[in-house]
Amino acid sequence: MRIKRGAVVAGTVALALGLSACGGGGSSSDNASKGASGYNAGVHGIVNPSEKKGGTLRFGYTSDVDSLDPTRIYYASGQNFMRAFYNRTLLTPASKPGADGLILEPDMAEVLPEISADKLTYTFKLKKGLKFEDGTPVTSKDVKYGIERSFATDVLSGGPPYLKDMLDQGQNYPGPYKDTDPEKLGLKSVQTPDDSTIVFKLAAPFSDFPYLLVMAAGAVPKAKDTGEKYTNHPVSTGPYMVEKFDPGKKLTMVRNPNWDPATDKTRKALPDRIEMTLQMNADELDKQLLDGTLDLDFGQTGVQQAAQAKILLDPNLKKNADAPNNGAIRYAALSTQVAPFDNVHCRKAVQYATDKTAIQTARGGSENGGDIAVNMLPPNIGGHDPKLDPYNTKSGKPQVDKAKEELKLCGKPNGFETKIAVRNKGKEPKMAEALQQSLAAVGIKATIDQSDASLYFRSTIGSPANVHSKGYGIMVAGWLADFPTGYGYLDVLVDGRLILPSGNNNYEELNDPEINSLIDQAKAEPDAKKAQAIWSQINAKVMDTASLVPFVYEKAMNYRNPRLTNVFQDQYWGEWSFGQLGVSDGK
Amino acid sequence: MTLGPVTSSTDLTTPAEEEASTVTDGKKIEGRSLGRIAWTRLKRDKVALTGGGIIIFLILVAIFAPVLNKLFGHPVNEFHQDKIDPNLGGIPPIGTWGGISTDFLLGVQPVTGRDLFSQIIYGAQTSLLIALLATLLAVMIGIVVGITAGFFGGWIDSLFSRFMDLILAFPLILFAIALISVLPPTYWYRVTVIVLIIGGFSWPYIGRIVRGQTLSLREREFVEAARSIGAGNFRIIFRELLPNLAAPILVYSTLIIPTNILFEAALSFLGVGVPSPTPSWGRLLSDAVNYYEYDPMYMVVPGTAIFITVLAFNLFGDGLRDALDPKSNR
Amino acid sequence: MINFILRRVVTSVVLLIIISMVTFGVFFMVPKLAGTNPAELYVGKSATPADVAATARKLGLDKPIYVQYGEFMKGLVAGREYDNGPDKTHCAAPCFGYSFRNDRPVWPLLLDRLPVTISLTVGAAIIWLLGGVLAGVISALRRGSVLDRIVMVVALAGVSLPIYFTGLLAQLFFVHNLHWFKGGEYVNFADDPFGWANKLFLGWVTLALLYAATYARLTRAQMLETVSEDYIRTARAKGLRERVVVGKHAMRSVLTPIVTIFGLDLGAALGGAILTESVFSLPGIGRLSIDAVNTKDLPVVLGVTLFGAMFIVLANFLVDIVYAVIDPRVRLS
Amino acid sequence: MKGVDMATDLLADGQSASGGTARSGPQTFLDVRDLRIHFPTDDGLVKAVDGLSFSLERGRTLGIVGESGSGKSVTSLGILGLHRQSRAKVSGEVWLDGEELIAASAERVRSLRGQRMSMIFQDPLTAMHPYFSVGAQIVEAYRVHHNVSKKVARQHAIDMLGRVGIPQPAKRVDDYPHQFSGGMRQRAMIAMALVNNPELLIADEPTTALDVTVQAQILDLIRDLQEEFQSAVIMITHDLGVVAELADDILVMYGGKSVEYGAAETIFRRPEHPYAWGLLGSMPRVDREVRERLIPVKGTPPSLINLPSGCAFHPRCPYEGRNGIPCRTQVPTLAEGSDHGVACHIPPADRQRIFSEDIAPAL
Amino acid sequence: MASSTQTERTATRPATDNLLEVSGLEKHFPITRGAFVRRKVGAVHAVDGVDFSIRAGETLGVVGESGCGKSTTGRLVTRLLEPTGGKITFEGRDITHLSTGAMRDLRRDVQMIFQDPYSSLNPRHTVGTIVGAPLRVQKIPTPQGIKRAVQDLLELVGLNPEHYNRYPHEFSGGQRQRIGIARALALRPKLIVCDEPVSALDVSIQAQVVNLLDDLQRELNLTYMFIAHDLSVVKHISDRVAVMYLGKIVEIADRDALYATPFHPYTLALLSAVPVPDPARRDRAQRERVLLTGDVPSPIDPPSGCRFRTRCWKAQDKCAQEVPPLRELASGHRVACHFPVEEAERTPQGRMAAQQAAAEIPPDNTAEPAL
Repeated sequence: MRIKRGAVVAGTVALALGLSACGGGGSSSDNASKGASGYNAGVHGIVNPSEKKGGTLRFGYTSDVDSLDPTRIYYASGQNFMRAFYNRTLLTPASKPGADGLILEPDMAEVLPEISADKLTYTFKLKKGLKFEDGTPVTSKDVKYGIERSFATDVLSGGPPYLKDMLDQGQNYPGPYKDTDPEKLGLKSVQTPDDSTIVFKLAAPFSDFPYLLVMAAGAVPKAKDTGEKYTNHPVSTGPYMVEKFDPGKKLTMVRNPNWDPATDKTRKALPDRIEMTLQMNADELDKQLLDGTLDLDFGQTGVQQAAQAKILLDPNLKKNADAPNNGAIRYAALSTQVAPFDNVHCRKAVQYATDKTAIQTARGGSENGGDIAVNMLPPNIGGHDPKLDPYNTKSGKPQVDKAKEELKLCGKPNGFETKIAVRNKGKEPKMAEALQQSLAAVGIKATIDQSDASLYFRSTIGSPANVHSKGYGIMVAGWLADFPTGYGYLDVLVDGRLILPSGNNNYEELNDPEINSLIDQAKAEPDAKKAQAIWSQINAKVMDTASLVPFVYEKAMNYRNPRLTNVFQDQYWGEWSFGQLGVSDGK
Repeated sequence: MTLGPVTSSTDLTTPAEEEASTVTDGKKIEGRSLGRIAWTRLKRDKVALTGGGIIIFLILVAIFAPVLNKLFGHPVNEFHQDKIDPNLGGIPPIGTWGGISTDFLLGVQPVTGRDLFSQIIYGAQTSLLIALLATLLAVMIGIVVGITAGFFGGWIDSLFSRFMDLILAFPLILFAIALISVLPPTYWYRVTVIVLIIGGFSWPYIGRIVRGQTLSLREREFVEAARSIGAGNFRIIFRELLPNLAAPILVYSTLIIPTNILFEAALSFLGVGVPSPTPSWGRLLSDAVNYYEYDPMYMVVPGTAIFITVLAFNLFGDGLRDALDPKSNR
Repeated sequence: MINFILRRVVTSVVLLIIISMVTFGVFFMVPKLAGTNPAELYVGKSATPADVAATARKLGLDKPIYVQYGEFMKGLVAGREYDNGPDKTHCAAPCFGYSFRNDRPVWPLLLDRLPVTISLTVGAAIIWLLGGVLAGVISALRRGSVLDRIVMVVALAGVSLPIYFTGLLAQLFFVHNLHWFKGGEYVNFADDPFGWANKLFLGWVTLALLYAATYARLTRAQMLETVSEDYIRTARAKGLRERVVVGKHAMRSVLTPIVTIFGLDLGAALGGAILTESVFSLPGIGRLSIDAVNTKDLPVVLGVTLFGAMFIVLANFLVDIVYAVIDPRVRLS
Repeated sequence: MKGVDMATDLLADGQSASGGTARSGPQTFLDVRDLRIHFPTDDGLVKAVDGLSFSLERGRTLGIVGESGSGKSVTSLGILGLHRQSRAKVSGEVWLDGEELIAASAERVRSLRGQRMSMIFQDPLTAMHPYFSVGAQIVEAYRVHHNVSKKVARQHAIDMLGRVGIPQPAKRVDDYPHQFSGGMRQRAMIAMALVNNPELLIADEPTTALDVTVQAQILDLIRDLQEEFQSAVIMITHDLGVVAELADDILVMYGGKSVEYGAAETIFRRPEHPYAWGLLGSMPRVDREVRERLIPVKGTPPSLINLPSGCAFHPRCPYEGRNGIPCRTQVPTLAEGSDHGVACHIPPADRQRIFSEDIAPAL
Repeated sequence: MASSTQTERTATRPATDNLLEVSGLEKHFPITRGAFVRRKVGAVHAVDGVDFSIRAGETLGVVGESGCGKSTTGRLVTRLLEPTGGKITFEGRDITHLSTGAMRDLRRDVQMIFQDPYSSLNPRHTVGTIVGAPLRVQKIPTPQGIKRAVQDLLELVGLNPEHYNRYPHEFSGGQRQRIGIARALALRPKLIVCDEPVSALDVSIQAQVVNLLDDLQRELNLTYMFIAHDLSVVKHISDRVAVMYLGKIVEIADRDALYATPFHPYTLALLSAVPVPDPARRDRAQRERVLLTGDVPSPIDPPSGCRFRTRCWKAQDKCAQEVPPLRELASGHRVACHFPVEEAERTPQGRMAAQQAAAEIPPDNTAEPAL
């Protein structure tokens, strides 16, 4: 189960364009040019570096793609995919191994934007020679139109909401389809003084703004916009274009003759064709990966447990697998508003009692499941501190005695009853069962309340009123940053001012003035390093409240076909960088 | 005794003599009810008795699951990390045959290391509970609708018969998974909904049989006889018809139980059964799909449990039918 | 005859309308009763209540249920338009609804999957009909023999074996251990007949095993009942050979109910052999429905359910007609 | 008559191909000797027919009378070899025109069935296949013994239907049995039985299911056809009136055995078995003055599994044990060879006296 | 045995001669069609205007071929069926459309014996339950307990009272019919409708039951309506006999008169068809037989005028146009025929003559020419 990248509500503090190294992820690899091999080689370096062109890159996927419409794509692998092959944006991550991959570089933009002194105006100049797949030139109006489409949530649902939140600025812009402007370019906060210039006007400074542009659609030609059906054939600006999209079955892409490599320094565009088989049975997909029929899993969520065992037991297979941290964390939120978790000691009892190893196993073990998490900032986010372990859970073993002590302090020496909310999908129920078992050992009787996955985050635990009425003390959740900054990651989870009636992310309803003010400081801090330090501090404070129980920093073990070239983990997405891949045998 | 057959009113005054030949010994004259005859017949049917024995055994297992589990198992849902290799994600469990040992009689579940024995015996609880409740519901609706349709006939019969057609025309599994999946997956919600759905869709099988039987019974003269002595509909239905319907109802109830067990297991298999951690055979099986290549025992154990249970009910039901209705040649 | 058919057509249509009402009602009422808004299923997690309302409006979910139903039925008969933003999608009749998850009308989705389901069920049906009837006849004619007992034990075991267990066992042995079959993705008959058969074979056999068991028991019972009929005695009294007595006179009577049940079973199976398709990962109607259920794609769920019901009702209809044709006692007037 | 000639030809063929034992003794057309038909059941051995002997000449009609369970229908099926080997144990001898049938191969008996001997059943609705047209069933009966085309057989069937009195036979030949009325069905059944000009026709309760007016028609028909075809007819019935209408000889069965046998005239005028007296006494008669009381046989017919010892009739017999006769211990035998056989321990003289003095006046 | 209450109740009987009077009785069973909306497309005219009366203490025999409506008439009289038209008077009281509650009392006086001794007894009840049911349902006081009362009844019909706890399947057909009789007697009824009570029994048993009915009538002062298709049994037991054809009574008379001098051609045909159990007389009987042609027409669409005309050798135009009324031709001998059988016609020669006479004016023969 892939979690969507979290929502960020418009911030008010401008951050400097910290586009240099963000730290935390280690330095850029030296062995990139030499190439690496073996298990996890793709995590640490580039596997099979090559510039060989030709052949067909074959993806497989267990469900249908969410959409091919760039306005609607939200899943990480979808973002990774569209950016790699057909949707260019103003800025893009550098697609390099290691921390270098976190750096944003100009893509359709000529250079990095010009930012006004008040940090409210971002001006981009487009490169020359950008063309759509039909040969028509890409103009700044197409870029604006693409952004405007994300306002039409009644037609194009599901995409990232950031730009809409940030750029509407009280206009209540309904999206281009209901736009009264004859050119359908009625959004006031974005201006296109000429065909190669686009100007964004913010209401308040926000230094992470460039990241938002990375997530958005690039350019959409109004003439070719078919609304909801645009997914069937998104007009490409990248090296490939859709040849045939048969929803639920197959997607094939071929080279886009109107893509000019000269305008693009990010993408390698090695294969001649890209194919993706959709709606595959998960085990079948693994089987085809292992026998070389497929090259890689589009979902990048890791192989199934059966295949995992097979891979780990066979060194020949194991050397072709990578199990990187993909930037997600699995954790539980303890509601500070539901008794007895309104008492910090009761929360701490859970921190101590949790058997993180069992949960880790339920997620697939140390390789495919993840590393035991000791605090809430995962390794790929700046500010991560592996030594921050206030409850001494590095070993993953429960500490029954300590938990019982906390229970006494909480006034519940014999434990208490509570409810665990969990989605009824995938590995989630087993995690909850593991948690339930370890809590039972200290006398906490937890009943598991499974609920429908599709509404879980939105209405079940995403609605504090529902949490209170159902009495959910413990809520099993997962989180993956939309963009790799402390703000992009932690803010919505702990900012007490962002508790929403529905679609809430601060499930534990933590509203600590101290933490809130630290967040304000971090947002106001233009220096990235300093900001990271503050996020570190916030993280520690959050852990002290014991309202969030980190389980694992997720790892997903993916199998790469040995014929794949240029395989490496792109830290920005937590996945292999799709745009760099090639096939060695030219088939 | 007079010589000639011209005995004045022998027929009227003395009991018919033929009894002398049939009741020779001094045994107390006591009627052998059809039920007892059926029981005698059933006692001879070793296969059916075996089925019945297994059913009783299973029901006892389900009832005494906590006791049995104390004796031979481990707390249900207790994790045994030492029985699996967490580095491999717990597949397959440590040891041969899915980790079967004297300590873990049926092996352990991969990933969690839970005791499969306790999962199976508690799963029996779930399976039997749902199947029996659903059957009970189906039988009750079936009897009411079947008797009403068959007894009153006319437009009521048309209406109810069409209604039964209607229900039988529903693509049941599809409808069930779709319906269950939109409802909240909490334990009681699910159990209730599953029972309602299985019962609510399987009653027409009973209903049709009861209707058919009622239709034919209604034409039997003893119903008219009852009416002719002044019995009302109520008495006719309850005193005259129901005792005669008991046998087919019993037989077909026994025979829809296995269907319902399979159906419950199928729903669990498709992920819309009772929610975890409540043990359920179907869910164990659907879980086992992920590992069967590496841990086939995990699939074989719950699969066999379902198979044996269903087979036992089928054997018993078949035998019961033969015993209660010797004319049926099955 | 015409009159009879017309009347059955009317009955079937009425039946379908009622089924559609019930199904429609259930799928659009139950979420409401359960306190969830179906529109929420179509919007992202971060959508605002206004977005939800807008989506509900667009999907027509804000209208009273009877209006929604009316629109649905109109679409079924005459087709309807769906708002795709700047464009409209015309969903031609029979419009079973529009899948917003797939951005396609439901009907072509169904048609896409239908060949798989037909391949699976028709193949299996041939096996189960031939196998089941043959086994039942042999068993009845050798009543009480060892052969009879074996057949009946196997049949009873067959009906007691869940398909999701036999299917998995079959795959374990024949695909993973013995490598007799490839597994792999479904291929069209036209593309690769051998691959097609290879992929379907285990599905055919497991599905057929279940039904064949039922048919064997049914055939045996029917046969035993029939051979004790007076007209069979008459046939013998005419001096007919036993082969003719059984093969012609008895079989004619035995097959009549079998044909009826076969029609209904086939109809039900065509409506979605969900378990088999799910076990053997065949992308048929059944899989479509499971996927739709998992993604909460209610229009598809509704469409598949109605489609399945349509098959059953159609089968009922055809069976009635066939029955009237093969049983001269049924009056057609 | 063409049909008869054809049948005779085939008959000669059949005999030459026959594997049957050569016949010894007097050349009666049908000779049944010590026929025993027993059915093993869970509850015990059912001795449905137990040592039955009789003979019948061509052109004669034998009436077999008895109450339900007396074994009369079982006898008829036994003669035709219609009992399943696995179910029934059949022993004794059945000689049909010099050929023994019980020991003959099943295939041989089959080839005779429907051709030289055929049968009319009680309920024509259940005895005809509901899914085949009447014509098809007759055609089939003809073609199984005659190698002719369907067209010829069909014409023959139409002729046959016409001969049994079905109006517009060419039209009705394609009707299904359910489209016929009860009487017509029985006529069709008779047409089917007679289509091969059989020499032995067994009519098993042919009129029981019919109304009295139709019964009269059918009885007439059987009689006319017998005269035409000169077949031997066995008429099985429980209705003394029906036998009296047709039979030349009468066999009274009780408990699987023959208790009295003789010419019809004899059985009705001078019956000697107490059971026959009982039957006559039980019968209300439309042709006589009304009696004050009927004179029934007391008790009920015996169970065929547990036949009373000695004379099976003794528990119901008012004369049982009279003058020390061993009714309870010894099985009375039917005098063989005589024209009038009575299986009773009462000395013949006593029997005749009791009948003429006590019984006859009350009838 | 007959208790004193019986005599008392007999004494209170109103002073009318006829226990039961039936006039213009009709029963039409509608034929409906349609799966959802049922519409009537016709009706089976099972009983179509029947008049007769039964005097207290007598036995009225009702004969006719299957489907002539005799059983339906019996069920109408016992009010197991609701009449479509006409009037039934029992002891001077109109019971045609009695309500369910009022019917309960009627049940005590009018009882029924059924044809099939197998289907008329509930196989799941013991004899005690079956015979005791009327007492329980009608809440008849039984001073010595129901069991004793039932055992008395069993003894009355010649069954072993100790078989109280046995089930019907343990009895033979004749014994079962006795159980049925005991049940009918339990309420000490005045009128018993016997619907083919002996036709399912073997000859020897049939006689036992007929005798039993005879004895009971004498002893308990019962009135019978005896329905049967067997003319011999009816002749034996009845005081008067009614002959039915296609839902109508065609002839009704004292037993001896009817059997000796039938006036209706149908009665004549019926009587002549009865096989005579006397081989000596068979040739003559066969010669004298009146063979009917054709089948009984469908009661859904009965012939116009006289219903028998389609099979009658005497039928003329008038028969198709006018329904013959049931008129009295001799004392107590009523016949529904335009051209009653004359003395000469009782011989075949005479019939030939009549037939030829009728042939000159051919009747409107609408019936299917069959047989």
